[in-house]
Parts: sequence; C-alpha cells; structure tokens
Amino acid sequence: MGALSIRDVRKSYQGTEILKGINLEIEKGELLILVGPSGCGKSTLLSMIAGLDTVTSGEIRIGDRVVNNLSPKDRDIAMVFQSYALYPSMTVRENISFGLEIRKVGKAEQQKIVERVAHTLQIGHLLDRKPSQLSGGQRQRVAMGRAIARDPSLFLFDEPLSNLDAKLRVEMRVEIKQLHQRMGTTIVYVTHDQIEAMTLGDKIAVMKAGEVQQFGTPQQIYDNPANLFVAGFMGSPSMNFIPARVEAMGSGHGVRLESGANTYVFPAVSANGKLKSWEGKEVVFGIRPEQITHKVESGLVGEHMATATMPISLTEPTGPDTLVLVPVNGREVTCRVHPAHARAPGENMDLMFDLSKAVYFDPASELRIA
Amino acid sequence: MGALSIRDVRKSYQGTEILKGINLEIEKGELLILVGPSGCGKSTLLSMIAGLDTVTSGEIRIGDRVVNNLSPKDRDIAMVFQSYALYPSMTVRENISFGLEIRKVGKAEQQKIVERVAHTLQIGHLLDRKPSQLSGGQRQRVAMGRAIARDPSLFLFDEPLSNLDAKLRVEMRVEIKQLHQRMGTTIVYVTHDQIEAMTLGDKIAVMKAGEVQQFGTPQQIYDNPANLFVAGFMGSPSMNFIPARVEAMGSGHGVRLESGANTYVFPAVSANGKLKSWEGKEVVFGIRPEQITHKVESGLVGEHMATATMPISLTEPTGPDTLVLVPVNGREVTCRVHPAHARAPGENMDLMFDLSKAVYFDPASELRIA
Amino acid sequence: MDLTAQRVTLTGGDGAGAEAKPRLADRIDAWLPKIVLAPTFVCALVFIYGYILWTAVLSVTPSRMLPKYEFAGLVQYEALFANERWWLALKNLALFGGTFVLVCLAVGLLLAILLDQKIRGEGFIRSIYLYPMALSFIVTGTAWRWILNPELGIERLLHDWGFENARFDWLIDPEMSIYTVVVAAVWQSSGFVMALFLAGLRGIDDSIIKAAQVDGASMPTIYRRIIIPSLRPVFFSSFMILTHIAVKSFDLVMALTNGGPGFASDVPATFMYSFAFTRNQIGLGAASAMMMLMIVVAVIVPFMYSELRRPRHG
Amino acid sequence: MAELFQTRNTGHTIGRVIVYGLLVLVCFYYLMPLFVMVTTSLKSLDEIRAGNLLSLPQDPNLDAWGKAWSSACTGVQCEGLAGFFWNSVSFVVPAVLISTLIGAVNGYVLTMWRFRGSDLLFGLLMIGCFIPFQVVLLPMARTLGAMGIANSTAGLVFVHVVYGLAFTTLFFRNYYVTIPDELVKAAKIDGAGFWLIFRRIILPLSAPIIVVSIIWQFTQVWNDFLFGVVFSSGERQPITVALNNLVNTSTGVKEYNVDMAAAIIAALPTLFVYVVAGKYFVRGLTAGAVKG
Amino acid sequence: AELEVLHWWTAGGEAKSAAELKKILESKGHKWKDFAVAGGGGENAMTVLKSRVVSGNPPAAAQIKGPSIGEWGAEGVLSNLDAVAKAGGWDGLLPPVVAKVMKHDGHYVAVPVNVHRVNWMWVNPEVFKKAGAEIPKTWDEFPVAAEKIQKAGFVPVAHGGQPWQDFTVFESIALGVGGTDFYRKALVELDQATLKGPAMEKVFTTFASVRKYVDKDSSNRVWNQATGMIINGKAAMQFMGDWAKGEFSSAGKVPGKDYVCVAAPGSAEAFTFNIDSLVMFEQSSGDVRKGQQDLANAVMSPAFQEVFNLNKGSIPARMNMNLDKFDDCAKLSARDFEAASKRGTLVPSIAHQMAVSAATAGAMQDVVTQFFNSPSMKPKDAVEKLARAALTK
Ligand SMILES: Nc1ncnc2c1ncn2[C@@H]1O[C@H](COP(=O)(O)OP(=O)(O)OP(=O)(O)O)[C@@H](O)[C@H]1O
Ligand SMILES: Nc1ncnc2c1ncn2[C@@H]1O[C@H](COP(=O)(O)OP(=O)(O)OP(=O)(O)O)[C@@H](O)[C@H]1O
Ligand SMILES: [Mg+2]
Ligand SMILES: [Mg+2]
Repeated sequence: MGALSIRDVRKSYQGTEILKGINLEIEKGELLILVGPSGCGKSTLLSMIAGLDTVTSGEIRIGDRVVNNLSPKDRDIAMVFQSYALYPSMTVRENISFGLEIRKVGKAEQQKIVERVAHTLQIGHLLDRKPSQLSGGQRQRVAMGRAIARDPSLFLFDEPLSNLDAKLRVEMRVEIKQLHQRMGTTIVYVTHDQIEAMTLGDKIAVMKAGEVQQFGTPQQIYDNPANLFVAGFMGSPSMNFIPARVEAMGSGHGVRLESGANTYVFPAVSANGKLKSWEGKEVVFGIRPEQITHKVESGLVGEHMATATMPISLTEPTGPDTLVLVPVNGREVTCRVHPAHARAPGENMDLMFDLSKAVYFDPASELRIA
Repeated sequence: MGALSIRDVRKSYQGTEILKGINLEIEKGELLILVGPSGCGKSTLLSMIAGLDTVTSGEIRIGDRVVNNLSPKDRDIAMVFQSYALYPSMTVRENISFGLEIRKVGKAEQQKIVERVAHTLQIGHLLDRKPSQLSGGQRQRVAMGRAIARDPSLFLFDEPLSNLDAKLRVEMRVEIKQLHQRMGTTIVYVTHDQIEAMTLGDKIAVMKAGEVQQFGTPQQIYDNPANLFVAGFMGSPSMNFIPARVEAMGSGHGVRLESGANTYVFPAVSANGKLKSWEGKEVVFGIRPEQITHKVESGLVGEHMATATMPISLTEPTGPDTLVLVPVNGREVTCRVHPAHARAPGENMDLMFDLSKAVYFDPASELRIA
Repeated sequence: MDLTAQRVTLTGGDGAGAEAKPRLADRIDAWLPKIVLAPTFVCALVFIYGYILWTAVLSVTPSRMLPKYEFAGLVQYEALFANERWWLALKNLALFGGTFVLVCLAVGLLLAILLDQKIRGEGFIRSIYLYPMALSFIVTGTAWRWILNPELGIERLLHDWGFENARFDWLIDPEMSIYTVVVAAVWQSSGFVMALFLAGLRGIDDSIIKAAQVDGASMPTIYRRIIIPSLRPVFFSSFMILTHIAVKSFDLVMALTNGGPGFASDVPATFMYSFAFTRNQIGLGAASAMMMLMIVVAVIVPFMYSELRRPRHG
Repeated sequence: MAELFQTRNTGHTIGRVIVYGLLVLVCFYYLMPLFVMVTTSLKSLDEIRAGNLLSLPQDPNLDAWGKAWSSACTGVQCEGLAGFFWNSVSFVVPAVLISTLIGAVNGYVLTMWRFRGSDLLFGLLMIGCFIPFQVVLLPMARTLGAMGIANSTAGLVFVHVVYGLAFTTLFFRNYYVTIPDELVKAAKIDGAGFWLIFRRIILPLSAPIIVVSIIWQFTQVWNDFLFGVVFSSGERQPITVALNNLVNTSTGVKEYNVDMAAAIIAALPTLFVYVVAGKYFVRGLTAGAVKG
Repeated sequence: AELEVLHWWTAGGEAKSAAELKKILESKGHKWKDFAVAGGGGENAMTVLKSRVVSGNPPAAAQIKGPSIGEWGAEGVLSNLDAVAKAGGWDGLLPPVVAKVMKHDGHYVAVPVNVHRVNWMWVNPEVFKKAGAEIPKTWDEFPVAAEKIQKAGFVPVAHGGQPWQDFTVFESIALGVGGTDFYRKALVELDQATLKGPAMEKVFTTFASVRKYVDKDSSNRVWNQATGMIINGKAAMQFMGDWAKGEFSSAGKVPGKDYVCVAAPGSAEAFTFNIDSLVMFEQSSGDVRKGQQDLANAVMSPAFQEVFNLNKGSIPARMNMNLDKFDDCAKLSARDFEAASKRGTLVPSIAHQMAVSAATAGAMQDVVTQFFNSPSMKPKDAVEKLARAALTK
C-alpha cells in the first residue's frame, strides 16, 4: 500500500475530459514529480488530491484511506502554490501559524513550531513582516514554512519555483531537495521545468493532454523515453530528432546522416535489431546534445562511438559548455562540447557521437521503436 | 566611434543614486548584455538609452549623436519589453504597423513590411488575432516583430524571455541569436539569466547596485571574473567558493582543503605566484562545478589536475550530468559528474579537480587575487 | 518627469558629435501633461479651494442677506457654538453618519458575499439591489416618507393586517426620526457598496482561498480571517464614498423629514442651508460650513493618509 | 469563487436554502418602495385613500402617468413634465460626456505622465469633493454671472462638469494604474505622442471604466436638484425641479398617483441605465475602480 | 417684454391666483415667464433669488414680503416704483401700515397683492355639534371644548408638524392670551422685559396644552393636509391663516355652513396680518422696466386684487373695494382689518416674517418648535430661551 495511490482518476468540466484516467502510486517518503506542458492537467490533478476539486470518477487514496469524499482539511495534506497564496493581511508569523490555530494547537506550541520552522528556513527575521514586504524568494520560503509547520502526511507543491529568477530557482531547488531528504515526507511536486523534475524527483510522471505518457524514475525517463514527446520534453537542451533512413549495416542496421558535403551511416548499436522491419524506411533518430561531443584523441572510441566532421552554423557558449549547432539531414542538431574545443560558425568540426544511448522512433505513431 | 556609447551616466531618484557612473561602449552589430541582480538598475539604464527616463548626468550617444535631449521617437530605437507591452486593443498586424503608421509610412509599404516581418518570425497566420489570443511564445514573437519592423539602428530588449517557460526560453534564445546574426543589428539586452547572458552576448556588462562590476566578452567574464560577485553571478550552477588557507608548497603555494576525514593541499597552479603575500592567511578558493569531475583512469592527469576522495552528501541528476555535493572546509561544494559515474549520497567518490582555471579572492575586499 | 534635469549634460570631450537640442515641439510635448491637467487644477483651485477661502472670509464677516466684506472677528463662530440647533445637527450627523456607514458596509458586504455563492439569477438580483442608486434622493425621500408615515404606510399596513398595537412611528418621533433617514439612505446606497464588495471579492486570488481550505479553515473562518481582511482597499473606497454621501446628505433629509419633527433631524448641511439662505445669516452659515469642512478634513485626511501610505498588497 | 457552503456536505442544501432565502428577503426590502410607487401610480385617488399600501391596483390605469407627463401643474404652468424631461436630457448628456472625457484625460496624465506634485494635486482634488455644495452656490452664481453663462444650459453643464471631475478622475486614475506602464513606453518608442497614445492605446482599453463613469455621472447629474434649481430658470429647469414643483403644487387634493407617476418618470432614464448597463457596472468596478 | 416672476405660489388656491396674474399681464402684451420654486415655504426660492441677484441676473419680479423688502432695498437692487405709485395714487389706496411695509427709505419698492389674516381659527361645526362642545372664545374655554371633542373620538386640533405651523399657533395664542400690546412689545419690538415676563410663561403653558389635542401623526403633515382633516370631519379646529380657505373652496365647502371661520380665541379684536407682495428688481432693459410698471399697475388694479384674492382666500390690500363677490369670512376679515387699523390692534405676523428680521424670527421659531416637540421642556426654560433668541441679529 503506497503513501498515495491514484486509480483511474478522471475529471471532466462541462463534458470535456481534462484528465483521462490517471494511475499513479508512490511510497512513503517519495517525491513524485508531475511534469508536462501548460494545460495538461497537472494543477487539476493536484487540486483533486488536495480535495479542492471533486473527482469525476476513480479513486484517490492517501495512506490507506480513500479520500474522495473527504474535505481538504481532513486529508492531512499541505500545499504550496505557484503564486504562494500567502494571506496578504497577515504577518509571516500569522501565515505560518494560521493552520495550527485552526487545528486548535495551543499558543505556546504554535510559537514553538513557528520558531522551529523559521529556523529551518532561515526566515526568523521576517516573522513580523507582511507578505507585501517580502521578496520573491522570501515569499517562497514562507509558503513552504506554512506547509511544513503542520507536519502533514503529504505535501503538494504546485510549481513553487516558477515565479523565481533562475539563480534563486537553483538555490531553492537544492533547499527543497535537502528538506525532503531531512524530513522524509511524501511530496507531489508539479513543475514544467525538466531540470527541476530530473533533479528533485524520485518518480516522474510525464503528462500530456490529461494522460500520463510515462511514469518512472528520472533516469528511466531520461534514458529510456517511451515516446517522442517524453524524449523531447525531458532534457535541456532538448534531444535532437533527426529523420533518417534505416540501412542494413553489417549484421545489424544503421541510420544514414548527411551533413555538409559528407554522408555517414551510424550503426544502431542500441537498437538490438529492432530496426529490422524499418529497413529502407525513415525513422526518427534521437540523440541528446551531450552525446555529441568534440573528438577526443585518446583511445576511448568503442563500437558505440562514431565520429563525423560537420560544419558549424551557430555556437552558444553557456559557460561550462558550448553548444554547437550543425546541420544534419536538414535539421539543426545541437551538440555539447567543451568550450576550449568549440570551433567558430562556418568552420568544420570533428564530432563524436555516443550511440549507446541513441533512441529511435516511429515518425507516424511517435512511439519508441528502439 | 561606437554604435552606442555611455559615458559616466548617473541617475538619481529623489536624492538616491540608482546608477553611479556607467561607462559602456559597443560597436555596430554587437550585442551587449546587461546582467545583474534584481534592482541593480538594468531597466533604468535601458530606459535612459530609450529616452523614457532622463539622464541625471553624463552622456549617451547613439551613432554619433548625443541623444540626451532627444525624445524616444527621434532616437531611432526599438524596444522589446519583458511583458511584451503589446497593444491589447489592436490586432497583431496593427501592433506591428503602428510604429510605421506613426512615421507616416505608406499603406502599401506598411503592408509589405508586415508581411516580411511576419514571414521572418513565422507569425503570418496570427496577423489578425488580438494579443489576448496568443500564447506566451507567440506574443514574444509579435513583440519582436514590432521592433524589427521599423528597422532601427538600435534594439533594446528588457528581459524579453523571462516570462516564458524554460523550454520555450531555450528555443527563443536560439531564434534571437540567429536573428541577430542574420540582421547584424546592434542590440542592448537586459537579462538576469546568466545562461542567456553567456550564450547571446558579444559583450557582457555585469552590474550590481548601480555600478558596472565587469565589462567584457562572455568568456572573459566567465573565465576571468574580476571579483567574487561576478564569479558567483555568472555560471549555473554557481562557482564554488571555499574558504581555504594558503600554504607554501614546493616552489609555489597551495590551498588546504578538508573533506570528510581527509586533508589535501592543492597547488595553486593558476596563481602565478600571486598568493605569496597570502601565505598562512585565508583566501576564497573559487572553482566551478564543471571543473570538478569524476576521476578518469587514463593518463590525462597533469600538473593542474588534482584528485581527492570525498563523501557525497547530495546528488542531483539533471539528465546530461549529475551534480554531486560534497563537503569541503565546511561548505557544500557542487561537482558536475557524468551520470554513470555518480555515487549515491553517503558514499565516497573519487573526484578530479581541474585547477588550471581556479581563481582566488580576497575574502575581505572580495576582489580577485589570482 | 523632471524637466530641469533634462538640460544637464556633460559636454563630450572629443566634441565629435553634435549635441541635439530639444526642439520646440518636444518641449511642448514635455509640458503637455501639465497643460492638460491645468484646467482641472485651476478649477479645483478656484471652484473648491477658492470658494472655501471665500467661505472662510465670509465666516468672519457680519454678512446677513448678501455677502458683506467687513471684518467682524469670530462672532459668527460664537453664535454658532451657542446655537443648540447646531449641536443637535452635529449630533445627528454623528448618529446618522455612523449608523449609515456601518450598516451600509455590513449590508453591502453581506449581500456581496451571498451573491458570490454562484447564485442563479445573480444579474437579476444584483439589478434589484443596485437600482435604488439610480433614484434621486428626492424620489427616495418621497417614497419613504410615504412608507414610514404611520397614517399611510407600514404602521397602517400592520394595523390592517390585524396587528392593532404595532407601532412604527419613527418618522414622527423626534428621538428616532434621524434613523428613518438612515433606513432610506441605506436602502439607497447599500446596493452600490454591494457592487464594490462584489467586485473586490471577484478580484481575490483563488489560490488564497484554496490555501486556507488546505490549512483546514472552514468557509466562515476563511471569510472572517482571510477574505474580509484582504478587502481592505474596498472598505477604504466604500468608506470614502459613504462618508461623502453622509456628510453631504441634504436632499434626502429635506425630502424625507425636512429636518423635522421640529428640527429633530437637522444635519449640518440643512442647518447651513437654512441659516445662509432662509434666515439671511450668511455669515453664520459660512461659519457652520467651515466647521463642516474641518470635521470632514479631520476625519478623512488622516484616514486617507494612513491608508494610501501603506504599501499596496496583491 | 469561494462558496460559503462546501459542496458534498449535507449542510450544503440547507445552506443554499438559507442563502437564497436571505437574498430574496432582501429583495423585498429593496423592491418595496418601487412597488409602492408603481402600484400607487396605477391606482385612482379613491382607491389610494381606501386601500392599503401594498394592495394591488384593482383597476389599473395610466391616467396619472398621462397627466404627469403632459398636463400636471408645475407652478403656474400645467404642461406636465414632458418639456422638463428634455431640458434635463439637453444638459445631462453634455455634462456627463465632458466630465467623463476630462476625467479620462486626467486619469491618464495622473498615471502615465506623472510629474512632481501630480499626486498631491490628485489628493487635493479628492479632498475637494467633500465640499458641501450649498457652500458654492453664491460664489458660483457670481462666477457664472461674470462668465456670462448664468442661468443658461452652458452654465449648468459647467457646474456639473466642475464638481463631477473629482469622481471621474478618481475612477479613471484607479483604473489606469492597473494598465502596465510599458504600453505607454512602447508607444512612445513607436513614435506616438501624448494624444495619439491616449486615443489609440489607452482609450480603447477604457470601455469598462467609461461605463462606470458614465453611469455614476449620469445618475449624479440627472438626479441633482440643488444646482438645477439655482442655476437654471423658468422653462429651462431640469426635471427634478419640475418634479419638486409638481409634488408641491396641488389644487385642493393631493394627487398621490400623479406624484408617484411623476417621480417614476423622473427616475426612468437612470433606472434604465442601471438595468441595462448594471452588468458592465460591476464588471467595470472589478476591472479597477475599487482599488484604494 | 418677457417678465420673469419668481414665486412659490404653488399650493392650493395660490396656484390659481398666480395664473390670474399671468393672464392679466399677458393681456397687456407681456410675456410671463413662470419661475416657480416650490417647497419649504419659499426656502428654495430665497436661495435661488439670492444667487440670481449675486450673479447679476435677477428676475424681473419676485415674491418678497415684510422686513425682507427693506433688507433687499438696502442692498440697492430693487427698482423704485414711486412713479407708478404716484400715478396710481397708492398712498390713498393702501392703509398706512401696509404702505409702510411696501416702502424702503420712503420709496415704494414693492406692491402688495393681498392681506392675509393669520389669527383665524377654522372650525368644523359638525364635529363640535357631535361632540357637544362650544366653539371656544377664549383660551380658558379652549381645553373644555377640546376635551369633549377628544372624548368624542375626533382630533381637536388639526396641525402639521412644520415649524412655521407651530409658530403660527404660538403667535395666535400670544395674541389671545397676552393681548395686542403684549404681542407688539414682545414679538414685534422684542422687548426683553416683556419677553421674560410672566405673561410669556402663560403663553407657553397654554401652547403646551394645545399639544395634547394634536394627533400623533401631525409631524410631517403639510398645512393643507391638516385643513383636509377639518374638511372631511376628522378634526375640529385649525389655527391657520386665511389661505386655508382656498382648500375649503376647492373642496366645494361653504363658509358658515360646512365650516366656520372665527378669530382665534381671545383675539377677535386684533388682526395679525401677512401681506404678500411683489418686488421689482433693477433691470437694464427698458422693455422689461416698462413691463415691471405694467405689472405693478396690474397688481394694484381692482380687477386683479379681486380675482386674486377670491382665489387665495385673502382680502385685497387696497381699501375701498367692492367686496360683494367675497364670502363672509373675507368680509369679516376686511371689516376687522379696517377696525383694527383704526383701533391700533393691527399687528404684523411674526410667524410669517412680517414682524422681525428673518434671522430673529427663525431663532425664535426654533425655540417654539423645540418646545412644542419636547414635552419635557418647562415653559419657564422656553421663556428664557425665547428671550435669548430674540437677541439674534
Ligand atoms: N474550472 C474549469 N472549467 C473548465 N476548464 C478548466 C477548469 N479548470 C481548468 N480547466 C482546464 O483544464 C485544463 C488543465 O488545467 P490545469 O490548470 O490543470 O493545467 P496545468 O497543467 O496546471 O497547466 P499550467 O502548467 O499552465 O499550470 C486546461 O485546459 C484548463 O483550461
Ligand atoms: N521611479 C522611481 N523612483 C524611485 N526609485 C526607482 C524608480 N524606478 C526605479 N527605482 C529604483 O531603482 C532601482 C533600479 O531599478 P531597475 O528597475 O532599473 O532595476 P532592474 O535592474 O531592472 O531590476 P529587475 O531585474 O528587477 O527588473 C531599484 O532599486 C528601484 O527601486
Ligand atoms: Mg497549473
Ligand atoms: Mg527591470
């Protein structure tokens, strides 16, 4: 029995189905990430878990109770909202203790909890301010403080970091992760930032249009995406998708790539023969930017490594790495190379493709072939 | 004579100085990035270049004209706002042609320009919609369209991507970069996202509290930060700052690091002897996460490579890489390792430090020592 | 925009570029906002503050039927403070203003909350609550005078229905007549306040309510602790508008009770009117007007100041 | 929005009943005066004397309405309210339009073109709207006389515009602060000037608040009695003054039915405006007029 | 020319009378521009008039009476009617008391329209008969009659709660209880000693006793509604000026039969007058000035005086008129007017702004109405207050 289990949950608004049968289950202490593009139903699902929205059909369990008909206050949950939803007329202290007060926790006890929470989140000096006097990051902390003060059995986070700037987001991400590890609480966390999803999640559910596309650990999802959508959605910069024709190659198969004046056929080492039926047809060859790097001299090149020389159309130095765009089969393909090795646009560059993690999709159904 | 030059520009609001003497100069066709934390005066500076705010003292030139006293419409500039500021009551077409209409461009000519811009930005099918019917990315394109329609000598962008989600932001960033390369316009671009700053800029000015901390190319700023602030601000994840004692080491000096049960002294190979006067004192040793990686077996280890075994306190798999946090001298130090090589929290891991790009700061003045 | 700052420039050292001078058209443009606001400013200055000054001047003259500009010291104020009727008018203003504002706020808020419960036919009901605002105080006064009149109105109705001992004669009771003004005024203005509150409620971030639900608060608690406190700006606007109505209430009193019985429901506005215009004591009327203004300023300005100074919250 | 009574609970239905009950009960309070006025205007005098306040007219007829409109006496003249009705229209329309327009421009300047002292100016204007109108009668009369527009429609329009400005400015200012500054900045860079920005960018966004301002001003000006009686004369008097005369003019018996019919006639335009535009009114308030 | 005439003749028979004046004026080729401002016994009208004068745009003529005429005259805004008066021989036609009111500084500035007697008591004889009561001739008899009427289930005194109605009753009591000299000394000359004297206390005591006989709904009733109560037999007596007669006539009632007019108790010898008059304001247009002369002439013409007063219930201001068409009440009034004039018992009504300045009258009226509306107030205190109010300037 998991800490949270969602069974065939559906939701309709005025006849249109927003959620089309969701099944998810997590254990106590796990952090479940819901990712997906805007409008895919993440917030709706979270609302239903919280009891703020009714379930059209299906069943939601928290611990071993079916909570479909419980009101939010009886579900033993806490929630952090994207807009933080701090009570504007209350001070930080009151915001944090409001839930306790409602639950008739004694004054002294409230005081103690607030102090503890404030200490954990380092917002002790802010306790007597109003939300309007706080910066974005501080508000975020207070919203979190409000949630952890009650020590519920389930936390719900609805894009808690999306209103912060990039720098702060990274910091808060680490803080949330540490908090989670320290407190061992069960968390459902909505985001549409894949980095957050990857770094924070124990499990990730990738959603699209009211359906779960794939449910698994971050590494499963990253390395073995179930379909084109998941592959493209997770990872930044995105996986490169290159339409390519499958050709027989030795005992197995390969994909044919053209770039500049050159043509290469790369062996589909990771396909385990599944491309057989696609011989002569076009598939989508997917390879992540970090799997295309500058050529190293040493003897690392194995069977799964292919080299090619390609003309550079654009470079993007991000600092630690430089992203290089090269045209392959008419697409701009992003490669992640070491800044010191990057060539300038217009020049050719020797690139090395790590094919061990390349994936292949059916262009029509967009499902993974191999 | 540059395309834009800013000489000792100051700005005060009611006695408080917001900008404290800014000096910047860029050539025609360059893209200048203004970065800095919130409230440092980036928007104010941009407003002053646009003529939306008056200059308290100093001089702004666009081309060879001093524009201090010109009204915005006479400065031959275009601007893209963070909120896009599309005219809600006008269609996309009208939004784009409004500036042309005001400048008395003929109807037929307007039509032609709108078509061309729409084509460039692939918003042809949206021309008759109102802004409220567009998605964030589409609005962003329209805002850009409005700016390029007038073909001004200077573009100003005020955080044009910060309202987009992470995925879209990456895409639009590439588009802007390509647009800039194709059209060769001069651009001043405000952001507080360092990745954007690094990837887009020809020059970057890092600002803090109304002052330019450092002005240079992205690589200069990334590799040779002038002070602790710049080093910490640029790069994501941030550079690690480790307080460390300087010790004599062979002919040069080294910094003493403790992690878990072990103690190491790393040679300050990049310091060129500048640490001499700091012997026995504490400095801030700065090293970027990507310069701390898993240990590779091959013979790559040179003088500037140091190895150490450290206990892992947290891992963050981002997909392409895994970030590993280890305690060093009481700080959590972030290392970027290959996912396949990352150990789990609690375990020890062999790490390799690339010291050729390490930097050293005076903890008091926060200025770079070496 | 500060114009003087615009001309301060550092003359460039190399002198390569010609410094562009602001053109005449630009200067006019820069002045335009001020020019545009000028008529309103002048109007306010002349027609409000000028007239207040004029009234202040009159209040220290012995003016009777028509203004006469001779200095007479503070005799008018002495006369005013010695006048029982004035004190009664002030007391009535306090009673009326206090009850009216409070009841209106309470009724307006309650109705807004009720109407905000996803009510079927909301538009229709809202129109019913709002329509009295469309009527002039003259009409309101006439209608209510009828309804409250013991001979014709509710009391008689109750008698006709068999409640022989029912009494509802506030209108003719000197102690209570000021409250009939409250009844009619509340009837007229509470719908508007309701509309303001409704608008305020619609503007509250939904997620705050959700957050409070998750925190375990019941809906009444949420209203009491979260929603109503965050309607503070609406309270402020409503308070300003209602005070404004209360202080200026003249037509309604005239039409409903005509200040009666006797002068039991006199308010400063009717007091001032009858002294200045009927009794040919313009000086005294001016003095009472000044007192009225001072009271308003004493009540409103600190409130407005404190309210507008506080940082806006979302 | 929030529901007082949560769904699913058993308390739900009971709660709804209470809510609707209260709402309907309050409706009676609001409707009673109108009901009394309308039924009375449809009754004959005898019936009024005999019957009670809330009884329905036995033999409803529009005689009283006809009389109030065209033949009731307002002083020496006995031509009903018809003429006065159009008098009111003739000055209310310009007064409302002008004050709304100026209010819009003021609000525009006070939000988008702030200058030093503009907030103070606004504050002064706000405090100014608390001035009791009785105070301004005499000096205003003299001013109008000096301007040569005493006792003319122009004069009346002028007075209403002047004293309506504070509120229209307030409405527009509070609405415009919710419009992002960037719009104006973008238009400036596009080369548009003060008026062009107003006309092309700001005004098209102002529909909700224009409705609020027009409704407010329309009721204020239409219902005004004091300025109407003092600053107009003879056959140019507005309908409120005529109504007052009509109600106070009686030859022998007091014709309650005619009085009531006249009162309703005098209130018809504003009632109409509220009923037709009420929806936009609340919407407009939501859009921005409420914020402090 | 077009003559704008500001008036508040809108209630009861007044409106018809004003229409007569309009007719006469129009017959002389002028246009009457009606400027009626109803309500509040002319309060609104005075406001309007003041602002019109201040704006330099006064109406051609306005309804102003009593000491106010002098006050307006002092402002120098009234036109001199001496020429018309001379040509019309007004000095000979008007009783000296009346003429005096019409003049400022010895010059005619106003033209009287009528003379109202205020100290009337209107009686429904039917009610008295049913109650078996006698019409009281003195204030001592009054409670006896009133008591009987009340027992019989009628309202003894029809009254409206307007302050001026209270004051009207009060002045009639003062006249009846204290006599003419007392009245003149106290309420016209404002002699402090008299005001504070025991007689005044008695007046208040009597006044207080009237309160008992007024029904509780009286507040807010206007005077003609009160008259209506006499007409339809709900009430027995009303103390009101003779404008009340218009109401009786409109209702088709005949004096002497359906209703009876008698002087208020104890004041048969005396006559409190209330004279309506028109003043002419200085005008720039010669045409209008000519019109004003014609208007003044018209007002003084026997034809107008007759027809106007027939409607209004008052008597003509000019003497030596043929009163054949007038009813008995008017005839009695006219007789008493001349007699009182000779006897020296003709006094101005204070309640109707004929005796003292508006400010003083208003202050005193406040005391009276406050007393009437607060049963707990002692007559003694009221005397004090009244005396103090009389000092108002
Ligand atoms: N009350 C409602 N009535 C009708 N449709 C609704 C309602 N609430 C949400 N929806 C629709 O349900 C879909 C899912 O909305 P939801 O807010 O769950 O998306 P989301 O995944 O959270 O998106 P975002 O990332 O933008 O927050 C959307 O298409 C939305 O339009
Ligand atoms: N009109 C003004 N009056 C007074 N202070 C102002 C005004 N406008 C801006 N400031 C102040 O100037 C400073 C710089 O503001 P600015 O908007 O330029 O910051 P920024 O760098 O653009 O920040 P962000 O990244 O948040 O957009 C801030 O501290 C701000 O409070
Ligand atoms: Mg969402
Ligand atoms: Mg900014």
